[in-house]
Amino acid sequence: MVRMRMNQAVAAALADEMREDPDVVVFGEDVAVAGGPFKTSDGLLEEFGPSRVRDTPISEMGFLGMAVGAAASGLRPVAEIMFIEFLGVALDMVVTEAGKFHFLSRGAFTCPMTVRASIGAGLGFGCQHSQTMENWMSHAPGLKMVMLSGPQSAYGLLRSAIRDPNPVVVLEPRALYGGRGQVTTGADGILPLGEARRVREGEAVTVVSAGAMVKVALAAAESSDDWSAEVIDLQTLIPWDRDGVVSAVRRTGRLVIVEESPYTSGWGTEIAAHVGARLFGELRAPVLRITCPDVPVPFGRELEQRYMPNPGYVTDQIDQLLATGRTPDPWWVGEGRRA
Amino acid sequence: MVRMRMNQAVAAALADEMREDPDVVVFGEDVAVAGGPFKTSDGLLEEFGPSRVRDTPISEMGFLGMAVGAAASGLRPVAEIMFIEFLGVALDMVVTEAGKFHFLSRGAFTCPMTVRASIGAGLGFGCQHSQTMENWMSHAPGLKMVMLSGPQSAYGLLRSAIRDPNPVVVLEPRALYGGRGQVTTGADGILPLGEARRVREGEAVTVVSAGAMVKVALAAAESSDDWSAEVIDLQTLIPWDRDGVVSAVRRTGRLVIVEESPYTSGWGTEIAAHVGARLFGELRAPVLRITCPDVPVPFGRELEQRYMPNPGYVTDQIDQLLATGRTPDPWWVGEGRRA
Amino acid sequence: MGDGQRMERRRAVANDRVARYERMVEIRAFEDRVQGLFAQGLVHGTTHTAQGQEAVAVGIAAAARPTDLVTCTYRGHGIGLALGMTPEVILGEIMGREIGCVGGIAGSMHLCDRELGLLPTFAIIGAGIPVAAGAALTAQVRGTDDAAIGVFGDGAANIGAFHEGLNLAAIWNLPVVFICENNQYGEYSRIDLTTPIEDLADRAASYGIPGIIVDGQDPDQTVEAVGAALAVARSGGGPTLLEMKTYRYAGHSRADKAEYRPEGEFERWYERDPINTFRARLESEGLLAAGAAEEIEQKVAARLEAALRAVEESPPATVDAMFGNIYASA
Amino acid sequence: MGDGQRMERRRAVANDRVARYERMVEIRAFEDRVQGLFAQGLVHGTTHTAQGQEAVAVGIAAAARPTDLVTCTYRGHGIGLALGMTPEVILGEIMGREIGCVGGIAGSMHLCDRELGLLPTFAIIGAGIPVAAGAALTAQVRGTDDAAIGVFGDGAANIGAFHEGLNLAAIWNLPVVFICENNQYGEYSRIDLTTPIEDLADRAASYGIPGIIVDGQDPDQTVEAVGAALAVARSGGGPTLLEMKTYRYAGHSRADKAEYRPEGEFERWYERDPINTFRARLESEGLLAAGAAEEIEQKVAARLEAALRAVEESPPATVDAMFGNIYASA
Ligand SMILES: Cc1ncc(C[n+]2csc(CCOP(=O)(O)OP(=O)(O)O)c2C)c(N)n1
Ligand SMILES: Cc1ncc(C[n+]2csc(CCOP(=O)(O)OP(=O)(O)O)c2C)c(N)n1
Ligand SMILES: [Mg+2]
Ligand SMILES: [Mg+2]
Repeated sequence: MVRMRMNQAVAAALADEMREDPDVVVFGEDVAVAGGPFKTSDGLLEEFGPSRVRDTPISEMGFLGMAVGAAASGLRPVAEIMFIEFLGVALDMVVTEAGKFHFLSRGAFTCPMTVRASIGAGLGFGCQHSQTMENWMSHAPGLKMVMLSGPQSAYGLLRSAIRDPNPVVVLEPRALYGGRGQVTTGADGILPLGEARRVREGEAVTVVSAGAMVKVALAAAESSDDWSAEVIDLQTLIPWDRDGVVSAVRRTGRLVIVEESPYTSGWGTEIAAHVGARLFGELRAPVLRITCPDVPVPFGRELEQRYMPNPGYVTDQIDQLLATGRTPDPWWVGEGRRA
Repeated sequence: MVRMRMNQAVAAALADEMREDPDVVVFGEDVAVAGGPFKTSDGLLEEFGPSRVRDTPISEMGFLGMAVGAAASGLRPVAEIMFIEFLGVALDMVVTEAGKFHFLSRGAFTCPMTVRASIGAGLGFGCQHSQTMENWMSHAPGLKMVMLSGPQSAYGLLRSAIRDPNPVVVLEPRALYGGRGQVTTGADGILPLGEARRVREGEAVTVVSAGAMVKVALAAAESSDDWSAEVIDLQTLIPWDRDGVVSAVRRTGRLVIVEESPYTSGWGTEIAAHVGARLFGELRAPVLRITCPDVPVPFGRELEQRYMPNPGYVTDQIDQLLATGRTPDPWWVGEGRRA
Repeated sequence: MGDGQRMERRRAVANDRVARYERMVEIRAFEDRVQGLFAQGLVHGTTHTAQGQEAVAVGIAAAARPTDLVTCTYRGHGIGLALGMTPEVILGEIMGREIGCVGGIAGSMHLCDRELGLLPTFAIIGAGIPVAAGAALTAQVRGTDDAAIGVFGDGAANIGAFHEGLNLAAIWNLPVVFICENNQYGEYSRIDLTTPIEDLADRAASYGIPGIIVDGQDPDQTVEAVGAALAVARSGGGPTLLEMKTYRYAGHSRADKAEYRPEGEFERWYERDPINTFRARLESEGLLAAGAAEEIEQKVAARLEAALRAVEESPPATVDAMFGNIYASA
Repeated sequence: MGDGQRMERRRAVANDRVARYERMVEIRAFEDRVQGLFAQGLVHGTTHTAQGQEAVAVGIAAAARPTDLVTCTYRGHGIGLALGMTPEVILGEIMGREIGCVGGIAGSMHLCDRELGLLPTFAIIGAGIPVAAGAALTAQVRGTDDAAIGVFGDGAANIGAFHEGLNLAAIWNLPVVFICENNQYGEYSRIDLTTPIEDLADRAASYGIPGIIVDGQDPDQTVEAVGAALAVARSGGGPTLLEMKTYRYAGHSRADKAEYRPEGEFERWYERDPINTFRARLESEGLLAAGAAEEIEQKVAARLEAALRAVEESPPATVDAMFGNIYASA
């Protein structure tokens, strides 16, 4: 176990995969010489050299296209998208090309590429650099998608993503890069794709979260003496752990989702709809989605914090859910705005 | 009332808006001289001339960017994206630029652009030309999105979309372009955005559908003597008619969604999650989503038909829902595949 | 049809000019037949044929190795046949049958043959360009002397992926040859309506790489040009842009009768029909004897009819195929 | 601050070279101050300053009309000030206050001023390029003689939107001037690591439009070049690409100390510092008397401190602002 920041855990996972597999290459904007804008590839150029660690021009469509071609021909490219929004100029390569390459070759080609992208609010980057955008990739059979929630998760899931024979999008909450934690490296530290992880046991309610919200959900759960919450880190958003989540919710009878993204059509929507239908009649309360409001991410420290769910708010929402058996209004409705 | 095909209704709406407002301009690939690959702009070049009706090079990012700039500076551009998948090379302009322009100018600029895109399966175009991809745009505050379901809907919603001061994405099911219907043109034919439309009354269940599935839902509803279904054409997917749908479902106590897209994270997911929570305890059955399987759209007449919900399948699913009070498995689970 | 036959077909085109001629005749006949099948309503969906562009296809196939990966477009039947794919696997795909190269679940726009070096063909304009650069990256990182080839149309030279793909390949000095099949039209629009310059090869200057205009109607020249560019690529000289001037005889796709073409344009190009001129040259060089051309035509026609029968006997793609190959397993 | 003052500031730059000098001094001081505020931890988020590029900013502002719409990037403080925005509305935005030009909900990367012709600035590389072409389309369709200006960096010249935007503007002959601020770096990468050619102006040839290299350190030349290109655009002559060679004195953004720069590079550029050389010229022309430069500096400093106080007195952006202006109503 080594104590490290999440960005260091990302770099460690990249380095370990590169050591074990000479086909792993890393590229993106300023990932080589500068070690990455968020220092997630620090040291790689020095250790692995300029053939395997490359800075690209600003051309996301171009270098993700290269990742597709490189992956199909035998490499395991890991491409970095600095901010998830930049996928808006290159989404075709991920969803329409990489995600269908195996299908379109009747299985002859695979496309084992990894697309890492930083996501999320909290650092004051404004509305074009603070979103999560996971649903750009969530309706696209053939793709996998994971979201990191801390150093161990970063190390373990990223290694699995690189090893996976399919294209995997790795969403990395930017606000967590600087957070430290103990990390088991090596084979024991690898976390499988497709499995949710229970991070806290509890009876009254199952809280499913991902990314930066895992910490928030956990803090909320720990703050209440009135009820105990099981907290689950979903880890893999696509394909998500349906059976794991359903059986957890069946136990507690209540599902709360905590998401860092607008209410309408985030990743939690699918969990809510699926579990709601599958456990109809068994649920003791409606599924509660605790999300951000349907607005662009605001700039400014206070506003940005207000925008995102925080532990106090999550606790309060769960309190109300348990007390009334109904989904409480989100905070912004109290202020006269649309739910 | 005039009888016309849906593609003619699109062209009629464009022509009527262009007659009433000299700021409306139309551009896209082969929309001018050729009248559109699907003949949705036939006759416009002749009537309005080459300044207002233009063919573009193959450069979706470029011409959607031009639409943003033109809209912000006073025109009302209508840009055609031939197949929705092509937005994958230009999504930035819609979601990240147009959708936030008003917000980012503190209301000083508006961005009244319309993006028309053909969607959907049924014509044998294969897996990169047959999807619906509505969730690329469904998590993006500031955008509106509608889906056409026939000639009147095309005429009425498109006119509203062009008049709307916000960016509106209009999804046009390609398989419906050739279908005919009576159309009320002129002011009386305009349909408001944001309102769902009840296309059939019924008691046992509320079926919410959109686009090409409205016809399918209707045919299913009409085929059963055992139960009567209310059928709703959602029309506007973002922002959707929450109150209208919720009050309809409250009446029947059951909600079935019929969607032409993969199960995971389609537009209906949001309806299911939202209504499921809001009417918890009032619903008499779980919300049933009748969708396509989570696979790329297959080529080939039979496979492609199999892929999409059809009236017989919808009837059967509703039969089972009513008989058991539980969501039946989709057809592909019967064949040993993942739900 | 087994692998052996496909490789055999590839070798023939690589080694023998008469075989190239025969393949060009096959491509022409194949495309005509496909158009006929659509006209008869026997096929679902759409198709994009390449009559007139045969010399580009055989030029690529003759110069490249099977280990040189090729990306091409939805207008890919000709290149597929040239690379060695059999008429039945392509026709089978077009007609949605199990025998098709993708099992019939993908259709005319999506061909693929791993052994012959054909990546799944691209139905999104420009997408194949950076993907070809990516295949070249593999060769560069691994230190093999393979190269990659990215084929695209004149219309594609206006999309962002073209710009980004060529720039990346240039800055990394990748072993890739970009081939622009300038057939004068993007869908229904003549190139001069969408492109402000005359020669797309000139765009190479934006990336500091050679841009060469090639007579796309002459298979000797196309083989030569592709071969030379590949040699540069293999020896570390970096990418080249080849603009092959050619002409699309048919409309853009199934439904298009190409009525927008100016009068006489087709006729002018047909005077330099790649098959006719190559036949005359081979005859004058004594490589095709009197009557040999007719024999080739008959052989090709018979081969095609056999392929069509094989396809008709093949069952439609199955529901199982639709659920297969979504995710690869480790 | 009212509209009047902003227009007045714009007119000054348009008409008077000394006022241009003063504005350049203001931009430099403003950017230095902003960096200082960040260094003190008084501001949230990130920022991208433009010290060294002042001559480009005033060149644009002096040559353009307020009805000529301008698109520019996240590195926009200098252009905003040059166009006439006041220090307080920009600083207010940077610091998230109500007084900010977007009410403080957008931050440093997102400035906007409709009356002065500044569209919301773009934080996505390349996006502003086709958007500028779109603003030019409005002028063309309406038959006004307004033009549009699209400003972007050297790094942006490698992204698809550059290629598509210039091609579209060329084929439609739109009244737009594309200005590439070549400050030698995209983030931490020198241009030669990402761009295989020396002069980005050469890329204009791909679109058949003029590509002109301009000394971006000389405000007389930048005004002249932008003015000439705008005149061409207004009179139906179509788009021009101007490459302004300049240099970014600071790091890319808040956190960057620019340690990757080769030794002596900064010093070489600083010898031709746009403010110093312009001051010397104005002095030698007798337009700036002895001591005038110091007076200007003091005036600018006082103005800036007043702006900072106004910003500090302004409340933080409100929750209401976060919910306002999502959708426009008819
Ligand atoms: C991104 C994208 N935009 C538009 C299309 C629709 N489209 C298909 S083929 C075509 C014309 C392409 O012309 P060109 O590149 O010259 O190739 P050709 O068809 O002539 O071989 C267009 C516009 C597409 N497939 N992808
Ligand atoms: C599509 C996209 N990719 C990457 C970025 C991240 N990014 C922000 S600024 C920048 C460098 C831009 O360099 P240049 O165009 O030269 O402008 P400069 O910052 O020098 O003014 C990059 C890569 C972005 N904002 N958008
Ligand atoms: Mg063409
Ligand atoms: Mg720069």
